[in-house]
Amino acid sequence: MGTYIMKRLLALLPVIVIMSVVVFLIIYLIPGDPARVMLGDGADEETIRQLRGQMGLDLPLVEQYLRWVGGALRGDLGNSFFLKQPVSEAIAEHLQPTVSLALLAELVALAIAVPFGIRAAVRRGQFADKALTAYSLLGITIPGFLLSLFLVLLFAVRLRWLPVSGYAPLSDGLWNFLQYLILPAVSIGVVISAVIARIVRSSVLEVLNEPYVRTARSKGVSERALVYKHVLRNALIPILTVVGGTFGTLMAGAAVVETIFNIPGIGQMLVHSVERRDYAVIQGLVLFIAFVYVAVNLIVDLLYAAVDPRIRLGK
Amino acid sequence: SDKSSTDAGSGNASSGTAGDTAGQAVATDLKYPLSQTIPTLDPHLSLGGSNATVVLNVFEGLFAFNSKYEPVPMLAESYELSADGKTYTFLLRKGVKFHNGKEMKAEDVAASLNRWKDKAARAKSSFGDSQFAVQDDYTVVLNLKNPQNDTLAQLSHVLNFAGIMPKEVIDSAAPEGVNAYIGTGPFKIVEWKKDQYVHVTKFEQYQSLKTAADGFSGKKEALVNNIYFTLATDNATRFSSFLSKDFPYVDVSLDNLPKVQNQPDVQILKNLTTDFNLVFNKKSPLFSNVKNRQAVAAVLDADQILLGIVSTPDLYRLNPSYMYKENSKFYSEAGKENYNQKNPDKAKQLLKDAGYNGQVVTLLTTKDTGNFYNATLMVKDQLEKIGVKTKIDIYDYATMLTKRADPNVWDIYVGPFTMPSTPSQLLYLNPTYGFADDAKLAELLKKSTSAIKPEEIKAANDALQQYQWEYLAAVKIGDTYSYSAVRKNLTGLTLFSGFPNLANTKLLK
Amino acid sequence: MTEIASDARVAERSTLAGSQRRLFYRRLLANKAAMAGIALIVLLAVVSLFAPWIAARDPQDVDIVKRLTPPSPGHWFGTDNFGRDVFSRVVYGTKISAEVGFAVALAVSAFGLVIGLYSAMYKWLDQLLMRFMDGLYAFPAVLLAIAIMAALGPNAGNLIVCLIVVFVPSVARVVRSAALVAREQTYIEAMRALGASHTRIVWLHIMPNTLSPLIVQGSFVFAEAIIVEAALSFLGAGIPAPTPSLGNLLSDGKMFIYNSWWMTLFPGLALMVSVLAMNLFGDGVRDLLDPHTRQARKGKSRQ
Amino acid sequence: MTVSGESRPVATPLLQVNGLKTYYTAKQPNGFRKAVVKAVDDVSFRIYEGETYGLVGESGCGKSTLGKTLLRLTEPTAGEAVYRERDLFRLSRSELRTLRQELQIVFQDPFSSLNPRRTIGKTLEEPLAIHGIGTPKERTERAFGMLRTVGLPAEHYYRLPHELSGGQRQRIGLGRALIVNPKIVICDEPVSALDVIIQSQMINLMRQLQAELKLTYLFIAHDIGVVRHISDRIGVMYLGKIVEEAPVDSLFSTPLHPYTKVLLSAVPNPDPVRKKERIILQGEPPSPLDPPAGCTFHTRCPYATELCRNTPPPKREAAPDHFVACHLT
Amino acid sequence: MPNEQILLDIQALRTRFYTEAGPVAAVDGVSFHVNKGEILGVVGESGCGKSVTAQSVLRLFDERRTASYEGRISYDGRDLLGLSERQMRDIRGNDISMIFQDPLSSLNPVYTIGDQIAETIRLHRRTGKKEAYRKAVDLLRLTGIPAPERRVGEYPHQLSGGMRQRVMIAIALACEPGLLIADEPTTALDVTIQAQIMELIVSLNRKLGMSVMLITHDLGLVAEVCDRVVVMYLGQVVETADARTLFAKPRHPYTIGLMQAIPRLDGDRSKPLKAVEGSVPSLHDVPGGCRFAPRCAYADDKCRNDMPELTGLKDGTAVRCWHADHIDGMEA
Ligand SMILES: Nc1ncnc2c1ncn2[C@@H]1O[C@H](COP(=O)(O)OP(=O)(O)OP(=O)(O)O)[C@@H](O)[C@H]1O
Ligand SMILES: Nc1ncnc2c1ncn2[C@@H]1O[C@H](COP(=O)(O)OP(=O)(O)OP(=O)(O)O)[C@@H](O)[C@H]1O
Ligand SMILES: [Mg+2]
Ligand SMILES: [Mg+2]
Repeated sequence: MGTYIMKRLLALLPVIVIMSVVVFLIIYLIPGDPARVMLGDGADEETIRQLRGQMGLDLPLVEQYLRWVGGALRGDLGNSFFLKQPVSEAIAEHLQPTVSLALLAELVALAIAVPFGIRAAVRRGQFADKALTAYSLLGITIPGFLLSLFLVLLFAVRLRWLPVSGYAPLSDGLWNFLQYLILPAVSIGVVISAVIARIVRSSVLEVLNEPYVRTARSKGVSERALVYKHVLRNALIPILTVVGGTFGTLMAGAAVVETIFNIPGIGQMLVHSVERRDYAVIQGLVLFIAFVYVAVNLIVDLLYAAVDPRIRLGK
Repeated sequence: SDKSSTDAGSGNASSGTAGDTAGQAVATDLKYPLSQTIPTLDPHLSLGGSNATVVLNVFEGLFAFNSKYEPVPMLAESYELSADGKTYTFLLRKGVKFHNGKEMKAEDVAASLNRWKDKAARAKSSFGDSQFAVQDDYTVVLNLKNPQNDTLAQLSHVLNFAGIMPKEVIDSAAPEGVNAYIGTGPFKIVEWKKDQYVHVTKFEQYQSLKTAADGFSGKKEALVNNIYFTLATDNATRFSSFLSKDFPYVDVSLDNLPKVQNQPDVQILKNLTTDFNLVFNKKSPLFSNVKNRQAVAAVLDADQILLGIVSTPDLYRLNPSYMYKENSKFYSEAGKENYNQKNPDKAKQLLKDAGYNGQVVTLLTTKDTGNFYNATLMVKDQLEKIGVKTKIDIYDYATMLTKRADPNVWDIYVGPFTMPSTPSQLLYLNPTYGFADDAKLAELLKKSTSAIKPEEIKAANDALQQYQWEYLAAVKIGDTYSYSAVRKNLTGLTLFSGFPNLANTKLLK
Repeated sequence: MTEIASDARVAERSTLAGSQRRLFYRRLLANKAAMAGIALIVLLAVVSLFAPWIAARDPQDVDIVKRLTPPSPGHWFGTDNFGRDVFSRVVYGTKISAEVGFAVALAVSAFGLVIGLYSAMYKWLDQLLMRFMDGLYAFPAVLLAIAIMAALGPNAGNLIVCLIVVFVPSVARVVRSAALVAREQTYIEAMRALGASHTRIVWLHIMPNTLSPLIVQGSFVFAEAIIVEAALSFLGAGIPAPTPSLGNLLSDGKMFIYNSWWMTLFPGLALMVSVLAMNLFGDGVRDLLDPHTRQARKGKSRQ
Repeated sequence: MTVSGESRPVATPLLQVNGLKTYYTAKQPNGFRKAVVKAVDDVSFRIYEGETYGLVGESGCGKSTLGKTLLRLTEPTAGEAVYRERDLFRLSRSELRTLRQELQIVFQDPFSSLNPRRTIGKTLEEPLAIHGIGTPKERTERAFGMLRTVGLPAEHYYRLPHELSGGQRQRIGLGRALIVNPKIVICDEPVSALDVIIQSQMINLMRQLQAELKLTYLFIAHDIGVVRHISDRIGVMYLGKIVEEAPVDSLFSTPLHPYTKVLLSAVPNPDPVRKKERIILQGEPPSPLDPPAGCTFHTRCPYATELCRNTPPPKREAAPDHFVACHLT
Repeated sequence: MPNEQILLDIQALRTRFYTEAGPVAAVDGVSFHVNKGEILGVVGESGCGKSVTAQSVLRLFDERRTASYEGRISYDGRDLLGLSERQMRDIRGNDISMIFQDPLSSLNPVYTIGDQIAETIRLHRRTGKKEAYRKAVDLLRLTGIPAPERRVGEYPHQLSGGMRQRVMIAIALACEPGLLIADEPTTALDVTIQAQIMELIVSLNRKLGMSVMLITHDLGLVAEVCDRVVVMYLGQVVETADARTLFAKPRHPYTIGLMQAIPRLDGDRSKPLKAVEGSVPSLHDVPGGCRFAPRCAYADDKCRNDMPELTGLKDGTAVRCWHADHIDGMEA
């Protein structure tokens, strides 16, 4: 197991090398200059030049890259001029909100998608199934901002149940922490649930046709136990895959919702950093996201093995 | 138009007064929205927007604008100007403390202002190599090569703000900014959580002036203990937070206005925020030819463009001058016959004369902030009506900045400009911004700043503006306002070009 | 046992093929979702092809005096903050978004197909390509979009390039996994036993098996490309304004959502219809292809 | 039966396999060490022109691997297979391609061995197209001809595989192999998936075609009744090795290897009156990942001795043409 | 006529499936019975409706969407088709249990075999978890799995095919059912293993007195283990008889064809096998008259037009054939 995980993490190396080169090239290609952003419209050209020198932007690209790689190998992702802190520290700070949000959103999504998807599969062609189709189409097409806006107006402005926006770390108390995350988690969760519910439906349908379901039925298992015990666990693998995929995407992909709800997460950090060309942070984040992506895949694979005893890792 | 809004033509808007609420319970904490991220809190590098919102409450300069854009002494006790107009002697107030407890002395002021002068392009172009020198502990002297009538205005201006910081801070500053934010203002910085909030707290040792508060000048008394300048980049979020009473103040878009307009506990403020100008790239093949620039000026219909920017006649005014009307020193109507001409025929003729034959005009803009895009779209529409081929290049703000510094990739740029108070602050008269390259313009600009007597200033300024309307480094389009809403329990808030003076502001429970 | 192929029997060919086709049509007609999808796609196609005739006005025509007027006989969907006709903008927006979606779906399918097929065939290539795809997949789309638009210039073509890069990994994976399954089929082994070349095996025998997941995934990419374009428009990295893509219309509409709801509602509906069309179509295709595979499976369990 | 076992001329064999080994490397379930599956382990046999060589053995003993290796669908680890004086395992790609026409295969699974998306006609024409035989029109004619040969109506030309029954599909599988006029056809359990009636039709057809087209079969199956019916000589495989090889009659009258005896006794006899004595084997077949030392059958052999447990038995000729690898005979 | 001996009685069972091309009766008027303690063989070509009949007995097809049943199935005097779903659940696995052809896919891959055996016990008996597990181990031992204490915690994929089928049998035996339906229990297994499993089923039948309905198309198997035999063709029963009688004197031409198709170990190798020509027609296209007529060597016009009934003969045999009297099965 340990060796397996090590091996998987080693497989990450080529991805990281590719990503780091690509991100460097992209940064080289994108016009825009962090010095100019920092100093603004009325900045003096001389000052801009100085600042660029300070930031190391006047070095040849290859040298910049090698310097950065040198640092990265020693675990140093560089410093952000804008955040005035080491990139790794900045990422660590923004991690909790994003991970919390992503977890909660997945939870919301699963809470909706699993019962709904199962019902639709069992009642194929009937009302629940059609409702699921409608729901998932709506969920996929509804623009995220509209849903968020609506939730905020209803639950925060009108009913005053929850705050409009903001974030409190878990150390501020559970309710404090949750109250800020509920609305954004629902906004994201609904959209994801639309995707997951469809997968639940189709993979449950697939499993329903398996001979061992017939065996269970022939043993006298009730419909409910049949679906929740025998079918669901076998249908879990495609569901896990999608959940893992969406979770990975949420790392950087929740930027819009994070912005709307003012959650200081990775997505917002990435958007801000791109906006102001905070190269060190962009590079660090891209690497980090790639890492998370691989880590999530790895966790999903470990879960596969937990769910399905046939899957043996290392094969 | 609507009674609930306070029209603050002066560029200032105030909510209520601090006096009439004595006896009510007051809140000690205040949350104030920031709409953009803050790259730095170094006052000398600050570019307006969210930076200024914070910086102006933390730092102070020798002078500060009052509501009429007049520089009034702030950290300076007084100043003397030599007869030739070249030597300023600033006497400093005594007993002014920095947030670190150290008293402000001349060495701090000189160090701060010499650094500021190098960092702020507008100051550099005004003061060149002149240095602020320490005369004694409370006296700083500035020797200029030529008279500069904008000296005090430059020292007061809110962008690249000439804030005074301790000498040690200046000495240890890196190119990307100072390492500690220590000023003399009524609030001191406690924590800056990047991209989230800036927490400032009442500075107990603040030495207030006794003169009446006016703009950013005069008396300042911190009436709340803590202010959290909170970043909320999304319009709708800021507004919802206002509705849920999280923020007592918010900027209000036209669309949101009806929701707060007739609320009894909300006061609507109308602030003069920006003026819009169309800037030509004077190095571009097309607009290096003044005839083409004139053609553009001839066709523009300012009313329509402004309407396109703000969507309502309530939020703009026509103004042929590069200065606000309120700026009595530099306001001028010279050359106004070239403003808002709406004359397509003339434009077509001019184009013909200039030999225009269908080259594509590139309009550079961004959708990231402000109303750049709206204005650009309206200009494009009007240009197309006289047969000019156009293309809009939209980039994110950072890219746009870089592209704009490149003379080869754009022709026209339309954008908002924050509160010019002297001609020397007009970026587009600067060779780096739109690449103006005209000896006469430079000459006239110099004259207008070096004049000393009010009549001379007026004459020089009229001549400058007259010439600008012919040379057309840029075309003035008009001034725009914006609404903001204040809960009535927030009293004493002063807004100056949209930037709040949070001293004297009280939040009732 | 040795019957002779009489002409009469051969003549059955047409009736046989005919009844096959009829059965297919019957199934297609019975599949309401697919039919609705096809109807909507036809609608989209008509709108796209005849946009200049359907939209009475130039979608970019500014008439500032008439700004923000609600729907009326003159402007069915009202006007926006520049007085532009929202109906014309929605028509053109749909056209452009559909074009982007289509171009992206097509290109992504082509690239995804080649990459997926060949990585399923060759192990070393698989390692190389799939690692690269992993990298692309994890790469933040926003960064990519801003980078490509800023570096290559803001236009629809470059946006399409960006979306292609974003979507290729997922399609390549789907194709690859379908191809991996097909590759293990005995008839592929039979082809090798017959001495068929790799090219023949890949394109004639494996590729058709990847088509149905590819079509489903392609229709998904079409829909998703439209949605992602809309999301990028919010960040200013979509199809550059003033070109009326649905994303641009929505992001314009957001500024006036309370009082000028028509600026959001109609583009929103158009977006939903476009996405719906392709989703229904994709689902329909899958369902249509399903009975066939199920039949085959049932047969197998009989042995 | 074209050539009976006894009247076989002393001619050179058509295909002579010597010391064939095919090993797979598989990852071990728990770790990262590679394990070797000796799927075919030192197998030698010969096939003479016109005969049918039957190969029986239980699942996983390496029958298919053997067949596929001969066609180089799986690469051999060692050994040679001499076909018309050329070692199949030393042919270059292009030589192999041309020789493939002469060596063909029919697979067990009639459902996955035909491309579900190609019509029967196209499937039959494909081998001709691959080898560039004839014009498209001629190919079509040959395809119709082949349909007739395998006893299917011409209309099937336009059908898709899923529209045919298993037996009909298997006929197509045979037709596809025969259309290039092969010399040897390797039949990898071609009737195992079919039910008895279809199976009997198919066996009859194969025998008939063998006679008509002068074919040589390597016939793999696990049903010893079927193999007996079609073969001239039979090889019995156990765990990668041929443990007994003999002409049919000799094998059935005097089975020598204990495993062969078990196989023969396990076949149910459709005669309720004559119930016979069954040898019921205990235990499961050992894993080819970890074959037993000595005689691979000793773990299940009722007569196993110490010798069997330690020393692999050599192959020897117990009677004319009757070979066996067992210490006890 | 109520008969003490009869355990399961199927009368005119008709199971229809709703397919895209309209409803089809996969089982069309099937009647037969299973006596207490006997092994009944059900044989017939692939697709003739053996499995559907078996699954209809337990009503495993979804009556809401997939299938409908007509006729009468009574078990121990109870009419199964009239029971509610809940009552039916009590029958399944308890009174009647079933084992399927493919032991790999018929066991749930994600639960241990112990779980799966214990589940059945706990569904029908009030036992604790521990108790159920102990019982599971006993059952595994009964089916001859070595080291059952260890195996009980393993997953299906860790077992060989033969062992999996034993587990299926253990599940089926868990509640000591009166009737075991074995649907082609050995088709997927090797001959040597197949013999082991059949041996086991027969010994259980002997030991426990449990009736067995053995579905297969292997006539050899039937000859060895069955007491009586039902022969099915295209959804109908064409012949039922005592096993000895059937093999000695098959009456229906289809039964005869079936027997001749098997390559016998003692048969003449030089002659081709006798094979029934043609293949089974589609259920959508059932011939009028006798269903076997298109493939039958004896068919005449009467056969092609009129459907014969299943008629009982003197020796207890019943045949669905117009020519039953003058066909001598072994003549060929
Ligand atoms: N590609 C492969 N990689 C690793 N092991 C393999 C591979 N193919 C087959 N084997 C193993 O080789 C052994 C022989 O397999 P083979 O398919 O030749 O058996 P078989 O006798 O044809 O069995 P069956 O009757 O089930 O078809 C088995 O243990 C099998 O698991
Ligand atoms: N769920 C279903 N829907 C429609 N038709 C079905 C269904 N299940 C079975 N059939 C059809 O009913 C007929 C009888 O099938 P059944 O499975 O009973 O055959 P069988 O005698 O068990 O054959 P085998 O020996 O292959 O198992 C077949 O033609 C089959 O296609
Ligand atoms: Mg095999
Ligand atoms: Mg069956």
